[in-house]
Amino acid sequence: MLVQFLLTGLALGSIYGLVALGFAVIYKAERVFNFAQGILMVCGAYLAYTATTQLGLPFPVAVIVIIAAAALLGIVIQFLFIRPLSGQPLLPVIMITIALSIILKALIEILYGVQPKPLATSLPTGVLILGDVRLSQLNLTAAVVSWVCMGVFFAFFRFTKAGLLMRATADSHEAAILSGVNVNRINAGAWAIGTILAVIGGVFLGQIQLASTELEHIGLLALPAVVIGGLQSIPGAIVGGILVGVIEQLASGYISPKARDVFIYIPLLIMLLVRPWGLFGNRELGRV
Amino acid sequence: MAATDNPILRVDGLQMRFGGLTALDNVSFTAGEGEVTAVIGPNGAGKTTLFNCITGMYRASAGRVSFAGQDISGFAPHRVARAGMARTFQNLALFPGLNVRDNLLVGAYRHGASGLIEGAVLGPRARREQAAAEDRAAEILEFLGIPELAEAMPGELPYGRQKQVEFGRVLMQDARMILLDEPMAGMSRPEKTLMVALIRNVRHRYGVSFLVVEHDMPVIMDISDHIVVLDFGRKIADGPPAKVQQDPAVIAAYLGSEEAGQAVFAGAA
Amino acid sequence: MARCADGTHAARRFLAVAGAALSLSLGFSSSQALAFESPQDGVYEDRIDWGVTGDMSGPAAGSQHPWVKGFQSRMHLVNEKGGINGRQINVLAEDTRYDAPSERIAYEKFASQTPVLGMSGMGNSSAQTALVPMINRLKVPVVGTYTTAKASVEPTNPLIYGGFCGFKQMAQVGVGHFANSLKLDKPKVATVHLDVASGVEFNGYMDEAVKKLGGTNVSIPIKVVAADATPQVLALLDAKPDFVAIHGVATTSLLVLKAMQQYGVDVPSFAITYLGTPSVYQSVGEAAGKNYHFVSCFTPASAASPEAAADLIAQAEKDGHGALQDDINFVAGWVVAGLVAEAITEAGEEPTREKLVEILNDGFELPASGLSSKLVYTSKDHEGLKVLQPIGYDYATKKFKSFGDYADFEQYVN
Amino acid sequence: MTSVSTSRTAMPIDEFAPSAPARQKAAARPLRWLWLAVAAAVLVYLPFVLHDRAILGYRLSNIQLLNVGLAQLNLTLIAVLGAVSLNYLTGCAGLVSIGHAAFFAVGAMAAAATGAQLGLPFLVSLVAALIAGAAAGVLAGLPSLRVRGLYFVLSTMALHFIVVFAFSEYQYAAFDVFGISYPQPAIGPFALDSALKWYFFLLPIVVLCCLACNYSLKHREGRALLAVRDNEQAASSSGIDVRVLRLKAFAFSSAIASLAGALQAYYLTTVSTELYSLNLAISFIAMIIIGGMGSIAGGVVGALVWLLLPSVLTGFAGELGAAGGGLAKIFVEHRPQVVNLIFGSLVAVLLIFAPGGIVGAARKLTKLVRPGAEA
Repeated sequence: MLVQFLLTGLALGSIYGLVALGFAVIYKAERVFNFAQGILMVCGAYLAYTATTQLGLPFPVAVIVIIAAAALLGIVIQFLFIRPLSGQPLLPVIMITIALSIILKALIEILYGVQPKPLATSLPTGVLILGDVRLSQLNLTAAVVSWVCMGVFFAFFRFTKAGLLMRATADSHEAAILSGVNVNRINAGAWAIGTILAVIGGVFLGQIQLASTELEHIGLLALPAVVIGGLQSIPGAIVGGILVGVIEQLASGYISPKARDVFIYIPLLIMLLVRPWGLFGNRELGRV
Repeated sequence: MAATDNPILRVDGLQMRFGGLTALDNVSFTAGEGEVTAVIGPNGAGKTTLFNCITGMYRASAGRVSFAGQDISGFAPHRVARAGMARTFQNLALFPGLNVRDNLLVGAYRHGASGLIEGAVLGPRARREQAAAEDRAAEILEFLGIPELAEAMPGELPYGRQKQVEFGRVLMQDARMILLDEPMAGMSRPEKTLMVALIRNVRHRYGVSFLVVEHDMPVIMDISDHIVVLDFGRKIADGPPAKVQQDPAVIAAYLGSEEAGQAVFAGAA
Repeated sequence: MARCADGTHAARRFLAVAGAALSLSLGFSSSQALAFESPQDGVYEDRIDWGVTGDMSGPAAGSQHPWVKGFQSRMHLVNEKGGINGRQINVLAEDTRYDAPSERIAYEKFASQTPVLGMSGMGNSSAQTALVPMINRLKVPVVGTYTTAKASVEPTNPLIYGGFCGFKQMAQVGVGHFANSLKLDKPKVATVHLDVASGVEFNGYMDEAVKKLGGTNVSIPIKVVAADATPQVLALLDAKPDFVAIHGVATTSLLVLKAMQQYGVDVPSFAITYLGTPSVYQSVGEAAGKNYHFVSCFTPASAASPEAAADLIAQAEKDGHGALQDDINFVAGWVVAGLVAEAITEAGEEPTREKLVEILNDGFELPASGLSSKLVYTSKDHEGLKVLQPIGYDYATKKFKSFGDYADFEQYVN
Repeated sequence: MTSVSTSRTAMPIDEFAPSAPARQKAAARPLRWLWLAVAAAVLVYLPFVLHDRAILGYRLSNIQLLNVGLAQLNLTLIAVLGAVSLNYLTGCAGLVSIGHAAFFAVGAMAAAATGAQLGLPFLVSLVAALIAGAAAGVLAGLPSLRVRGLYFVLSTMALHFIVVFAFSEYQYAAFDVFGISYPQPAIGPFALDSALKWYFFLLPIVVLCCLACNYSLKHREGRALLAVRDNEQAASSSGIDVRVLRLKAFAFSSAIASLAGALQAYYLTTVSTELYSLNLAISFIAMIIIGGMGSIAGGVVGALVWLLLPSVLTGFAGELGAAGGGLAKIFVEHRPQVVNLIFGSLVAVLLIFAPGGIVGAARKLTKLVRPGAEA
């Protein structure tokens, strides 16, 4: 049973990790703590619904459309909501992401109605049996895709010019501005990437369940994930996501589903008190 | 009169390290009661670090600070303030959300004892303290010559005026010693003259001691009784202005060569 | 003065502005104000106001929104046919976001602010429980609740009338039917339920119903925002039940069904009424969905006889709710609106809240319509729709199918 | 510099001539009393207007009364307590918290333990809520000793989930699954059994709490809070113990929030754990953003807008009915969603174009119109 919980937690945690990764990218670039990450994920599920069910696109084309739309969404959000507030203190920036999530949720409900929509993508639905352990192929695919995305993402950061620029900008805004980097463009790029990652997570969660605005709450589990891992740290986000997935499974399996929140948030609180920079973050931040 | 006769502040072997960098290296000096002691030195000499160590903003790696007979090493800033030491900041530290009068009233904090709830229910002690502080603030604004600015927000004032407001807040603390971190920086000549007069006035009237970091040599030579010179975190000279001015090590530290250094101090001679 | 401390000035200014706005709006329409009619019970010369509350934008919107739409559609039809005694029925729908304070505001609004003859809905059992004292005080009858809280019907309240299948009957019919059709003596049952008030309540009724047959029931809670049901299904494997009862929202029940399939837990399952929507069946797929049923006192349009469902289908299409016509919640709203229309009709030419209560409390019956089982209110029992039937889904025809007649399942209810 | 006093202590008041602004203030006093009288009269008459749906015998339509009812007004008064106390904490003390709903839950729990379980009188359980809230506030503030900024915000969020969990365990263990039911509140023989009575019970509490917050900010430690918010270093070098003061502010603010929670629980007669969602906490933040951070008035205005605007919008949407064209049709069809959309957009627009909220914008406007007026 333990192995089962661990593996399922790992698979599920990979999706959280993916969403958390998107979150961390945005945070790293602009110091924006994005409470709209959950609803961006929901957007993914509905984009998939539009692309596959409403437009009837073949799956590979649908994937491209979804990713392009997500990138566009991220850029538009950054331009309309985030850029005007750059340099503002913490609360306004947090609040505008909350406002953004209210707006997006209302728009989704106006466009699609409040009933959840079933997704019909051609993702695998079978079961993989490994001894006693059974993993849904969908969860497994989600995990694999998450890891591929993370890999692509690392390669992007490490080996492409745009990725290098992003890293440099995240390290020092002033230096980047001085050396003539178009910081706005970099930030828009970060939002595009962050949104794409959230949207991919959303496609999987939508497929596991339904496309519904209630998925937002699941997406918000990326927040504790990213903090436990370390706000500044890309690997931290992924590890944090996996941890949250595993904790969720173990708490629900051995204690009660209701206990999940305390088992995520009590460690979070302890982490904040003892090691606020997270498992993988840098020490300099956040201490009195 | 020599500083050591009647020291109010005694700094003993103060050391401050940031990682591998030594910002203060075994600095010792004393400041006399009722005197103006200046700390000078080229940029990066560790003057502001010294201030921060004395006032508890930084916790020194080693060394002791005693103030008015009390060992204040390791005190948190508010305890240092309560012991009777006040300071200004290099880059101005006002409360932008509070108007000038309220900025001054914050300075009176250490003289009161009423709490949040007493204020909330208009308790007699809170009202008494408030009235006393308001009177004192009016007096100080008058003293500074800016009574008409009481209602102004600091952000609306020119830089020199803001420095005066900060000085006013420090005066509200009725401290025995005031630390001024570059009080003249960014000021026009007439403003500087006014500030010098203010410092003199306060010192003579109230017997307050000063510890001043300042770059304007003529001013320093003019107002100080005693000068401490730092370079690369080490004390390189210590004495009355006339002596320090002639010290070759000081002159070299300032401009690398004795001639150029002499030119710097010439104005003050 | 400190920005932060200067509250009174701005507050004063705000009051001044508010006062000005108020007087402006008064002056603007003072001429109309004189002629304004003010009927106490929401009955006007040409219309009757009727209130509906439901969660239209909150966590339960997925099921309560269709219910409100169903209610409105039925009333459109009533109005198109000339209304009731020459009056149109004007439905005032309030979104209560699954939130107790909003429900309170809406109820008081219906009492005096925009007075209504009566109201329906109230789909949050906690909010409903909280409102019972207020209902007793303000006396606006609640006819056709979307969910019936225990406090609303025990003891029988002359002002509150159920309009949905009760959790108790859902448990009884589900357990009775499966125990019978699977020929089980002492059935072993597992109940997967949300860890919220209604889930705990449903599980209690399951305990009761199973115990009556000498069987055992295992409670397996799940969180509303779960992303995975592996722990639940592992608990199921452990319990080895003969059949499973599912309480939840669409997303959680889907998770449970899919996880059951993944683990090859091939036992029949039945869900509470609220889950009877085609989208649940479509997303779960045929393999897992063929053995999954829900119990309901309502019949989805596709499982009903063409005559019975004709009006509903036509009106749903007309109102642009074509996609909802097979949603059990839409049907429920439709049926309750029919109940309301019938009650108003019987309350006579000049209906009042009092008359309405009298009609309903003295023994009121609606025969099974083909879209629901028969509804009975007596002075001692206001639950209303007590007979349910299990319903399944035929993937080939994409239609719901019932397993007989409501009368066949009456035996399980008491 | 000629008028400097020679004494080191403050001069007695009579020796000191009032400065020009002080004199102006004295002259403005009668007008101020007039305003206060008008405000009081409006506040006293308002509930009767909403109750009778008429002004001086003139019957008003629902939309003329902006679709607002007395129940809503009472709940708004309770929300004002929440918003004002959060603004005290966040706007004035500079501690951003998204755990404010948790204090409502604490108040409801304290009231449940004392009022529902022990059967103590209503007022006693309100006092218990105040005390429990203050204690919980100190606990919630403890992380502020170690972390700040975003990390502190997250600690309040963690706290929210932990408190809500405790609430649900308590509710399920000691009460019904449907929630905790509270006894009929009464002050001595006087039962609070109608919306009007509740209004006149709540109004003085709310006014007193607002005044208390306001006064505290104008005296020693309250002003010190503002100083800490604006510049922590300068504040501590003025002798302010930042850490202790923050804890005090937290206790003060959460005591009020907890009182509001107890009042809300009694007002609703039954509350269950679902009421205390993160959305509730977020709505308080939205209120102070809309109203304006850092002023008591901002909290009041924000709560009014947040609770009353939706019903105003809904009311107008109802009036719009079938009359309008395409956009109006969307509005009518998706009324709740459009209300949410307008709200989200309002918050976003205010954040971008008027960071001071409605109160801040109003102040700027008055400054433009009457440059000589008070800041």
